[in-house]
Amino acid sequence: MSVLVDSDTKVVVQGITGHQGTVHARQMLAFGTKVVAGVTPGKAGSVVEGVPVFDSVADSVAKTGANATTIFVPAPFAKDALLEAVDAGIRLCVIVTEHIPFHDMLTMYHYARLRGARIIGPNCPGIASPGKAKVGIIPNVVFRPGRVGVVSRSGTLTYEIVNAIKEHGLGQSTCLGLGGDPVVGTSFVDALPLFEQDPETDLVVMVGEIGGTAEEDAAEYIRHHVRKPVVAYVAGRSAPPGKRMGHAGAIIARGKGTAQSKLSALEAAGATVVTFPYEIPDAVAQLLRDRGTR
Amino acid sequence: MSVLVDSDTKVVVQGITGHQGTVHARQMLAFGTKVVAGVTPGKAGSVVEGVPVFDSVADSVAKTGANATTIFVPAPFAKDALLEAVDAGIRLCVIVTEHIPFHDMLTMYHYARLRGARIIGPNCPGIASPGKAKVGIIPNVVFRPGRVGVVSRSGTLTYEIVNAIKEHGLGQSTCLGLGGDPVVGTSFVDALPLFEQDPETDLVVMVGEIGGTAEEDAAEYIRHHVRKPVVAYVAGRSAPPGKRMGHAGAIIARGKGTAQSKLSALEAAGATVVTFPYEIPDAVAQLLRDRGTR
Amino acid sequence: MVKLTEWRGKEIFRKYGVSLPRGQVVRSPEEAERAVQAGGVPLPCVIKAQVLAGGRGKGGAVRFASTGAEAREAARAILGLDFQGEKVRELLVEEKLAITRELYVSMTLDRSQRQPVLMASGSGGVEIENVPDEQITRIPVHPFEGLSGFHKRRVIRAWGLSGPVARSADALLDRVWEVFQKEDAELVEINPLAVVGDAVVALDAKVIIEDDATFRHPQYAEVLDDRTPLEEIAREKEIAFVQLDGDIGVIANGAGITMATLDVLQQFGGRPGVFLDLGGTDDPAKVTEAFLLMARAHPKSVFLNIFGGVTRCDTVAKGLVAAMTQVPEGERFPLVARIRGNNEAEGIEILKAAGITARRELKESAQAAVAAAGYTVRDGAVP
Amino acid sequence: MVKLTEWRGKEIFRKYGVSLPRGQVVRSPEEAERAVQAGGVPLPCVIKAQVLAGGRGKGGAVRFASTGAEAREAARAILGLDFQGEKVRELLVEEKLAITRELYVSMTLDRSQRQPVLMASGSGGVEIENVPDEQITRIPVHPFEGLSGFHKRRVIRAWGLSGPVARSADALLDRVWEVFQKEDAELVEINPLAVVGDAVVALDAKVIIEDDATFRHPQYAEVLDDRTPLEEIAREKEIAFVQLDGDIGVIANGAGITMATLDVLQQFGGRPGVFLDLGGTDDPAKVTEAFLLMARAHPKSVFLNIFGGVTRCDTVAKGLVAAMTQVPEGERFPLVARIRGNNEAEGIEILKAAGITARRELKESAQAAVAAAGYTVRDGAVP
Repeated sequence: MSVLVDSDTKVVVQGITGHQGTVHARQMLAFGTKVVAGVTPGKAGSVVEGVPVFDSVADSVAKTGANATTIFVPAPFAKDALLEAVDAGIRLCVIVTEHIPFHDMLTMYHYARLRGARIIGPNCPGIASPGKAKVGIIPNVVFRPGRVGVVSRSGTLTYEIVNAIKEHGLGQSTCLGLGGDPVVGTSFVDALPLFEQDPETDLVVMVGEIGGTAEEDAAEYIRHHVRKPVVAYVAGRSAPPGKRMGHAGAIIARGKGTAQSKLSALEAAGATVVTFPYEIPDAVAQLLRDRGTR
Repeated sequence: MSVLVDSDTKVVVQGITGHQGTVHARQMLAFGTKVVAGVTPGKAGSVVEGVPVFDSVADSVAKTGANATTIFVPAPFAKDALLEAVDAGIRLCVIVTEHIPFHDMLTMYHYARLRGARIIGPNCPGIASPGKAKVGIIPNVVFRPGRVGVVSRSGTLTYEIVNAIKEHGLGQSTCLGLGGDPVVGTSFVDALPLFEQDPETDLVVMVGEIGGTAEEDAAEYIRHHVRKPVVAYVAGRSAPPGKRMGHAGAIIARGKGTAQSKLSALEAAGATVVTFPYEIPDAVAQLLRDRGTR
Repeated sequence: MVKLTEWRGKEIFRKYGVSLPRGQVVRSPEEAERAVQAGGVPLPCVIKAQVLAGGRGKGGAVRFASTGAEAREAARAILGLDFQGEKVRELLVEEKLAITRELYVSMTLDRSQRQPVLMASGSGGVEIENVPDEQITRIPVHPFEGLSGFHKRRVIRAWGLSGPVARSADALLDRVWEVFQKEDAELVEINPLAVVGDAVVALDAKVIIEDDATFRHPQYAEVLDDRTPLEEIAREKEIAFVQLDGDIGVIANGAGITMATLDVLQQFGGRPGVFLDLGGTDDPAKVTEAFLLMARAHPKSVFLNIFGGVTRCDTVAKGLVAAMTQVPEGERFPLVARIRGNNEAEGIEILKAAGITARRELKESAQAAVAAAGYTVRDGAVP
Repeated sequence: MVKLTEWRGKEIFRKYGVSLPRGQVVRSPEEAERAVQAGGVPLPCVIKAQVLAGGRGKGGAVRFASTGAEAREAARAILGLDFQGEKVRELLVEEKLAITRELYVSMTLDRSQRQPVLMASGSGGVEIENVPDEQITRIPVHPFEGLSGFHKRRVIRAWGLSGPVARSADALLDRVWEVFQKEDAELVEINPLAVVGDAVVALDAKVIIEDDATFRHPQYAEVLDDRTPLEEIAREKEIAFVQLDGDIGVIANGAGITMATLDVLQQFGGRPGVFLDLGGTDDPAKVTEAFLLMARAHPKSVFLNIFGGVTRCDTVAKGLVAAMTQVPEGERFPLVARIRGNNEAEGIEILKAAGITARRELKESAQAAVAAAGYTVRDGAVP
């Protein structure tokens, strides 16, 4: 299979009757995803975009065999929604909701881990494998099946880059948007082994941001464990220290987490580091050619 | 190796400067166990029974490579002691302390599980493998190396039975006392696979008590997964319902957990059920003979 | 296990904000009359015996009254009862509410899963054991996660509630969880939980606090429960001591070995009367105390069954010999002693010097204890 | 990120029972004098600017006084300061305690480990960045387990405390954990934590509350911090808006793409002045509002860089066209628009009808925006 999702992925949409939930249920269906159920407490029996709605995740799992979820419910209720999904036996939980307090996410992360479930996000675009399934909100138009893996902390920037890869005549195996919050369910270090082991991925594009040490941690992992070529880009070279740049994750604190520290670490780990996002497709194509000729 | 302990087991004694801690450190040493450290906050630098004392488990692990602990600290502090051991990287934690509130044990159990550590107990005699190591308080005199595994919810009754096995001319591979509290770190269902997989164990003696459903759960497990012969005894056939019999675990509530329900379940699962403890050695010997002749 | 009577459970509920009927604890017929006449408790009212046993309604321990005089008479009738072995000493006088539905809810421990479990049913007001399984919703609640919205929604759906009463039920469930956690409860049970207008109201309260947690809740250590006076003394001395129906005393060390001893005694026709678990001790004085306590229960014979571990055989022997000299004339009993294990030889020697012959085999010892109590020794074969 | 000034942090500390010097917030020299003369704050005292920046001591924003007149003069001197861009409007007047030692303690989040981390050092009273790593004890605290005795013992040992002051420190650490958890803090820092007699006292307080948790703590949503007035308006409209030093405005959708756009602009010689992240929206009115807000910041040029996902290109185009008609004469700006992604063609069409040419390439668009702001376009090569 591809990374984390494939054509056996059966998706629940938690918050399907909300505007975002409905829109993205439709988009996931259009992508070819098996969206098998929606959940909104008190709305059991309705149908949204042809998808049956249940009162609880447990009911939806019992009736449809769902094994993944996308969470669109508002931040104050997201923790409950995630715990519900995990307790119902869901093992892949994509949390699209933004503005979830990190104290809540700490509980959510460790609880999911205790129960053997994986969280992607929160505040993330989710995951998609062209031709197979999409769990999340990445626009359908950017994809084309291929052998480039993309893993990113950004949202829209990821779409831009994935699209650029497509326009360059290449395609993607799996694209995974981790979200840029301070506490994420899946980090680069968690995601890289999945791409490294995925037989359908030849090369990984990694899109980082300033703030935190996720890219430095990833560099350490790449150095020791990743044999596939990695193209790395980090946004925020020009950001002044201490200013909040939208994501809570994008704060430079105490001289750590700067673009420079991340870029140096990735370069030293053997990744091909590019300075601007529009340089990514060429770098990818070049590495694939090099690999082909070896 | 034998079950859970062997000659590489290096034991810390938490609460070594207390009376019980000192007595049992001495006994463990006499058994041949590698008791490498004691821990009592504020007593770093002392030596008890030739064993160096540290302020914290983390210090003791750093200095001695300890990988197991016995906890003798009083009940109100036992939770802290266990969390400390788990955070210090200890993976086998025998809790001898009795009267730990089960609400504390719930946290302790799930925290240990989250971190990949195993608890035996609380309120338990611990584990011993003759000729290798003892982590706990089972009297040294009852042992003799052999191939009978013993797993029990009782304390003294276990010593009695283990001793009877010895006096019958047989010996034990590993003897594991689980403790009889409502929430235990290791239950029959957790322990049976260890004995089933242990190449040094030919047969398992299981000693249960009334109360709870641990024996019924064990029967279910035995039916599906245990191929080695099991001799089962359950104490409390004569206990009146609703009366407290020392252990909080030994309460008959709502018609479940009776001796009869346990004995029937074990019998139906293929275990050799005996009525009185003094019948165990003969039953064991007989089964070993049968096995030998097959 | 600290079992609280209804009114004590409701005092805890009140502290946590659970809705309750107005009520008052009374200890005499006159007090009952004053409770309704002074207006603290509106009429009509219900008068309930404050005992721990269940089935009070069927057993005549719950009555209704519409006047002060009726309340007095009802109280008088109930205060006279000996309810399943418990003397009725306290009554709860409560307003009688206009009830729409009766529900059931409880929070307890699922030992196998090592998780608290919330149980709920739309069939309240009857013994939960008699409710069919499919009418009971069982929801495990992970201790790290606590009671979450989705748990509560499941219960409220099972109860078939919506609107304002559903919100009241949601708040009630949070309170149940809080009591369970913060008070170190083994059981929090409300049966029935009544729907009264737009709210749910706890008509009954069954709360059991864990003994072992009383170091955090010293107030519960003082609460009387169903212990006998001797059991109470034993508790203070930290000796596990339970009085049973028979007349042979058993002193052993450890719950398992004590139970096994009772089993064997019974099998040979004896009727065990006192269960005394020495536990782990190496203090002969504690053993002496245990023997003196046993003597006060007037057993026909006593079977001492020790396997020495933490509790060494010589410790027990010393304590026993000391006790024998202190037992008052009228409280002496025939003794059968079996001691094995750690320091067995020393223990046997000490007993021998005091004229007591120690035995080795459990079976023969049990038969001797049965005979010493005056029973005919039955065959030990299991029927 | 709601950064609280010292006195607000201390108000929280007081609520949780942390020991503090006696003190009072004042806003004028006269108030400062009264604070010490009325006896609320004993002399000698310390007078501290209530600003968010660090290094107040070295920067002259902390002064001492032994008389009321001195307090007034010190307050006057500090109130005049513009401290690292912050106007000093509030002062904290506090008693000066007899300090034995200065310690450091903080609780914050370790993102990589997904755990809170307790940091402690015996070297307090200096910027923690300047304390050598080996003098800092870092203790991860699992969120399920919370702060336990063994964590606290480690810190107290690192501080070298024992006896009554160790007990005071133990209690303080519990309070720090409580504030961190219950107030949804990103940071709780006490530097210095002073040893005063047998107790530890928080001489300073740095508390940062998480923005996203203000739904649980509405009181913090009102607290002023270091936002500019336009940033404050943006916050109310839920637009991510940050003012920087330059003069080119950037409107993009998503933090990553916005940062990438700034990077590219800077590389070609432009100086980004406003960062405006539309986020995910499909409401043209919100886009219009964002543009009007941008206009009020008077950028020399604006670079609109959209990749349509949740935010569709046509939505942005509609909002932009509506805004263009509403921007007041004096606030108009040259616009470079690049739109790609969902509904790209529709968006381009709408812009075209309004006379705006949309571009496709990031590089060329950035160069155009730099030129439109009047800068010389530099080579984009990285040095």
